[in-house]
Amino acid sequence: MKLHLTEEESAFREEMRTFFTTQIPQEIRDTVAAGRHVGKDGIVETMRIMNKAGLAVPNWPVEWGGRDWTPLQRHIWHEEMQLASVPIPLAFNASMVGPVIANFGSQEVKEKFLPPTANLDIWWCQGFSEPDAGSDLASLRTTAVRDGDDWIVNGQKTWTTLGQFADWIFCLVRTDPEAEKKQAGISFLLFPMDSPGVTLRPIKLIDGGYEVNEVFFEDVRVPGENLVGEVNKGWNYAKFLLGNERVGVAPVGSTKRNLATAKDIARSTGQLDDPLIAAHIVELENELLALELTALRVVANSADGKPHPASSVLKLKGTELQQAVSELIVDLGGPLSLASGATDESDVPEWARLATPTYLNLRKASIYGGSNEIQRQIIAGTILGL
Amino acid sequence: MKLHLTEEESAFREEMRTFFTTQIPQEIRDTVAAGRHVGKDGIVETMRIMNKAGLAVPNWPVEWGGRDWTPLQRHIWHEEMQLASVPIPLAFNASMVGPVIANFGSQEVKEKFLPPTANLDIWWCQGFSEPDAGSDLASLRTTAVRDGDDWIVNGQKTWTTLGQFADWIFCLVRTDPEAEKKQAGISFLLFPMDSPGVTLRPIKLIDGGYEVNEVFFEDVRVPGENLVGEVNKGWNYAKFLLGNERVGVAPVGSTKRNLATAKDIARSTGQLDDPLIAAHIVELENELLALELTALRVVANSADGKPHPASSVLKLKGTELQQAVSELIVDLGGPLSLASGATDESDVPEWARLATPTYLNLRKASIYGGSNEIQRQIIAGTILGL
Amino acid sequence: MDFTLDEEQTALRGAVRALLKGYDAEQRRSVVAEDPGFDEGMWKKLAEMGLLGLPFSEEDGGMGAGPVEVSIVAEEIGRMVAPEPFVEAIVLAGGLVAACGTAEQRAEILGAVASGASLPAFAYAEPHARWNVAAGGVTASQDGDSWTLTGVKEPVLNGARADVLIVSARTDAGIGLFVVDPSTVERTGYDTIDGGRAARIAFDKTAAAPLGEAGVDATEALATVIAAAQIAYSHEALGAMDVALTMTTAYLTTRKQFGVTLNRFQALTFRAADMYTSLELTRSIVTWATMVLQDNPRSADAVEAAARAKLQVSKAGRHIGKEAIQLHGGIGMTDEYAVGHYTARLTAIDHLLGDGREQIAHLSKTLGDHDVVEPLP
Amino acid sequence: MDFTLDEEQTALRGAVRALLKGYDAEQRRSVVAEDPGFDEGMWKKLAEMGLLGLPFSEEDGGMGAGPVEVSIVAEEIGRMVAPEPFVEAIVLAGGLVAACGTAEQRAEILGAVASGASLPAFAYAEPHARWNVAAGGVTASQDGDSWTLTGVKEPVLNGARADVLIVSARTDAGIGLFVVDPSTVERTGYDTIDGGRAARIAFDKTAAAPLGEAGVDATEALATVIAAAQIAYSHEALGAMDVALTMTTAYLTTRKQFGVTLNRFQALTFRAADMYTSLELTRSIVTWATMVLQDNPRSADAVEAAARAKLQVSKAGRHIGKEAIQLHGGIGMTDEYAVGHYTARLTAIDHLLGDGREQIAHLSKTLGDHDVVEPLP
Repeated sequence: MKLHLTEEESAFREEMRTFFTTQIPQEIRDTVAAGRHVGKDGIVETMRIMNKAGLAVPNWPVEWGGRDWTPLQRHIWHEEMQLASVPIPLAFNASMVGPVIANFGSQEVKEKFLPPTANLDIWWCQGFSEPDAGSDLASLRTTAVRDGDDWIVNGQKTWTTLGQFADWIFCLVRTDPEAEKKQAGISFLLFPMDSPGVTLRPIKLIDGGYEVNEVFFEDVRVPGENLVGEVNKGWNYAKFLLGNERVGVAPVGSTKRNLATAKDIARSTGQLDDPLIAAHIVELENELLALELTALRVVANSADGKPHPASSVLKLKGTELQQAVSELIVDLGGPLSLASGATDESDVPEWARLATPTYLNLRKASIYGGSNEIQRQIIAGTILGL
Repeated sequence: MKLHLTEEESAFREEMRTFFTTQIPQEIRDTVAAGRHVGKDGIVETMRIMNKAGLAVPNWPVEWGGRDWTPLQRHIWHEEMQLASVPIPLAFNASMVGPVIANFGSQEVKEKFLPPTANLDIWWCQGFSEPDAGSDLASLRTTAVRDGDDWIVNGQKTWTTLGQFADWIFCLVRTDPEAEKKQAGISFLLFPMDSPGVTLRPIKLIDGGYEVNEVFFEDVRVPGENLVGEVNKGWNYAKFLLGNERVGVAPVGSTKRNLATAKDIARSTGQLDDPLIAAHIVELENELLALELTALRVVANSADGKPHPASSVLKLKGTELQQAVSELIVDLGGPLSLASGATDESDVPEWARLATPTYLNLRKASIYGGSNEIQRQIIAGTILGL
Repeated sequence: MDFTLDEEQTALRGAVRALLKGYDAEQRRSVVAEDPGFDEGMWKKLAEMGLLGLPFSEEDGGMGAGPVEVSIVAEEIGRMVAPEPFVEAIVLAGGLVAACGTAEQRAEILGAVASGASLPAFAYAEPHARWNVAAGGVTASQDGDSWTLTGVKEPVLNGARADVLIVSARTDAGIGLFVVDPSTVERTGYDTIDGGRAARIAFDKTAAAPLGEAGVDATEALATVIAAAQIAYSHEALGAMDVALTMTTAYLTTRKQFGVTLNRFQALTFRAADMYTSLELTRSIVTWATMVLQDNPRSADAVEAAARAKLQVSKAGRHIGKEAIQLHGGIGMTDEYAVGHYTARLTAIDHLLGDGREQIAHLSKTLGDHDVVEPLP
Repeated sequence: MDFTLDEEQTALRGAVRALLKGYDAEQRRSVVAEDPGFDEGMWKKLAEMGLLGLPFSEEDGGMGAGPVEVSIVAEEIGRMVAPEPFVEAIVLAGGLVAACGTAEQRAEILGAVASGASLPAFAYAEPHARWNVAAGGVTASQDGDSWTLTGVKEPVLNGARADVLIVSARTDAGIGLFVVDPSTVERTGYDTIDGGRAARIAFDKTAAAPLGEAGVDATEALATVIAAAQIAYSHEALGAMDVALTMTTAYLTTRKQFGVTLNRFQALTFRAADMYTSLELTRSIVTWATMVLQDNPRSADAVEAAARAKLQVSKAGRHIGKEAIQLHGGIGMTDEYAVGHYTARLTAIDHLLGDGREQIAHLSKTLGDHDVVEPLP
């Protein structure tokens, strides 16, 4: 056992910290730190700066821009990014479709898509969930039918996050409706969002913002070359994609930053002297420490490249703490936290105006990306053998 | 809506309060108040005093000693008894076998058993649970086979509370093993614990005490006249018995008393000035108030004599609060709460010595008598239609 | 002791429920999208039913009804998350006028309020004061018989729409309450998270008339009116929780995943059972608080009962509000589906007039004064 | 950063586990039924393996091992709820002698402790002091070079069996530590709830030798030794939680109700998943605290890390201890079945050297001093 980082690891952390705090525009970082939406341009600008420095897609194969880092290095990179309030590389590109293409795509597909994906020249969105296939993803109904070399896609996707910004979509479609198991007969298709027959309808969320969408497909023609890997093997790629990312499953760094912000607020409003508030912050800090250490343990034990089953613990507890910190900030705001629509003319500070929308928005954290019920099922089944 | 008791109800409450605080020996009430075991003699003495005054079995038919009270009167009787630290009438007699005999027994059985049952001349125990039939009571295996007019009983019961004091047992036995549904083919038998072939083995619990037992039956001969009601209808009587008692499902009065004791302890040890302790007590007091008011609502709505489905809420929350108060007292004891075996020579006060055994013993509250999982199932199924 | 409504009260409930029936999620969405954030037509209808004058005495132009009747209206509004500001305008702002105003003020203001002609708002919150209703952010100055106010109140619920403002301010005597003509102040309105409206209101030597006798400390009167409003909010929250649970159980019995409806998943149904438990405990304590208030509206008992109700509402509202969304899954996150509106409103109510932690702090002060909490007087 | 054991440490774990293997529920029951509440033969075996001298320097007759090795032994003891007082006697009482004793005292006392010949006990608790280790219940008086103690310590773990007592007492300098010959005091022994033993010990002008230099305030040295004991207790608790969960999942997969094994009930399996989450979070923070202690055993960092570990252990121990019994149902309530022993021991550990609430109060004092909690130095 050893508490310290090695000299190399410390140097690496310093390098990351310096990069993120000096190379990413202050304005973008201030926006993230304040809890405002950074917008498409800020995300694109950040990812391009990182890509130029070789820091956008370290998890990819080296030939496509990856860095062959240790899991701990990847963890440090991810944490320092969050602690510096840097928007993380777009997950749809960096963690989802990129690794799938790099692992399963043809050489042609790789060459065509990987460089623009790493540089966010293509903004991808994910076409997985459907209205009747939420947690039960494999029961999806969107079909793709052969027409010569092409595929004709019909159906509907939903919960397509940031689809309104997307250039392309990666999509699970049913290509063999006769397959015996619902997991078989699914394929993984890529196509532009401006293909004829694609319609997007933004869904307003309970915080008043727009980040998910419904996407409708009506006879969308997709060239055969846009199929990733083999036909009817899409479920394997989806499973790879969903299990791929064990670094950053739990938003530790950003929650730490938010909790520090909450403590600052409590201090500046005199509430840190309230023993109940102080006790609550102590408890949250401790649970967050336990979570971060668990993430470090998982990272240390994932050298074989397979997702550690305890990733589910990270997702479960990580989202709970993320939500709890946002709730604390609403409480610190008290009656001010109602004033979500106030502008800078208001005497209500920005943090209080954003508090309740953020709290409500984060209810999604325990639903999307494998709900916490699914995580409990994985723990009970895979780890505990129940 | 009306907050106040009627004049009659107030007078009734006063009458009960006076009776319990003047007619039950102080020593017995002190023992209960201190959280010590009152023992068989104290329970018998108390119940006989109450029976003499017509207060032992108010829920029975009037001709057998019942009082035809309103549900609110029964509630007041029950609460005042607990607040005065009076041991409640033995449940096996007063709430379980008594009402079953009174409702389903023959005139002969009634005459033979009801008077000594009300006076605790017979101490009853319950033979329901079996090693492989816990929450799933109906899968019981103890058999009774006809032999002339008699029944021959073989099998095993467990969790037989206070069986070590019992004179008689009321027992569910399988009389028709061929019945299609497991609930059919069960009968309700009565027999003395000193019948040849009955063996009792006390089970030590985790608090070090003895209150439950295993009871073994080997060719126990039971006269046919000791069968209650009809043969093979025992499950109906058991359901009646289990659903019979809606007053006192939640131990509100005793938990209130214990919480007041905890507050006294906190005050006298200086811990009431600790804001975290004070906050915790405030929360417990509030939840207990909500529980008591819910009990009053249930009482008010149960005029038709059927168990109110919200009884499950009372059991669920009532046992949770009972456990929470016992946990608080352990915390107030701090390191003293380890000293469970100390005697009066010790400087550790009695409440601290009893704290952890009581806490551990009360883990049973959410298991016995229909576990809290069963209560949630009832709420989800019966009330919410899920 | 009796927890049930009498016939008239039951009829009132039925009438309010029928009136609000049209308030489905879509209707609500279109109403809250436009200023003033509620339906002026509906407000008129509430006035026509006599609901806007419900708690005021008949001589003040009201119906002379009690806390139980008020609670019925609040609960029905909560059931529909109707955006009409019944508690804010009638129970709180109107309640203050009724409690503290001179006969003249009562007649002038409350008559117009009851008829729906005038919407009152109580300006009490200050940006740095949390739930302190007169922390010093607005001060009152006296010059002979004239008073002026200076400072900022924010957020003032319905402050931009209000026709008359009741304002709390520091005076030499303690807390003073004043009546201010909204046309004489600077008002900046905006949306609140629950679909309502609030405003920043700046007073700059603004002329103000003392509510009631001048120079009197209103601390005690405020406490009892706030208690009445806390209890009414608690009923509004109770109605919202009830429907949020109903929506959730309905969803669980219809939505399919993995080939079966969700109510086949025991872990989910047990959580619904826990929501029901929270709801029933809340119903008990909130109803009780109403009876305590009815018994003696101007008592310390009522203030304590209100704190107890609000504490339980804070806990249960969070529990039920969160679980209702979680058990719905993704659909619960959308503005199109109503369940999120309930959660948003529950969150707002929690943070009005003191959240759970604030009630704990309040109740901690008197914790040592009693042996047990006795619900029956 | 590295959370794994090296080869030697893994071998140590294997050896301790093998030694304790025979400690099933029945063996434990018969051992704790008789004084001294642990197995003297097993204690000898632990000594023979060198475990009783593990943390002491080689010149003091020990093995010179660090906190990681200590944690391994504590965790294995926790896994078996073995009643041998390793943390109490070796880490706490022995640790104080190692930290504060003169070279002579260390050689004399620790050699005998390491060989199993002498069982030390630390008498610190006082009936009215909660976790204050020298609240004034025992005071020390000096007369020339001679010291005497007067007052009562209780409960003193293993106080009746102990061969040498280390006693904390108020002195003019602050807290003093003293060595007392048990044969000179009045000891009243009894059972504790976790199967162990404790005693009331009365001092009446009892001769006592200062541990280390006389008249020095031991507050700081005590804090760091207590931190080491808190961390060792945390490992003991961790081992107990781990096995309690394993027993529970094993029961769920074998026990049938309603015709199927209990693991078919989703509500139960989800609760087991939550137990696992508690366990893993605890494992992380407790292991980290050990590394902090190893890094600098005499630091404020170690004291804070110990408080953090103990806070998490308090919460997780309650959670897992309660759920383990509940998910077992009736059988979990019985003394014959081991799971209740785990819950009892977890409850005891929680209330030794400060429960969760006490750690929160401690950590609240320095809450404002840092921006975020950084696990890496």
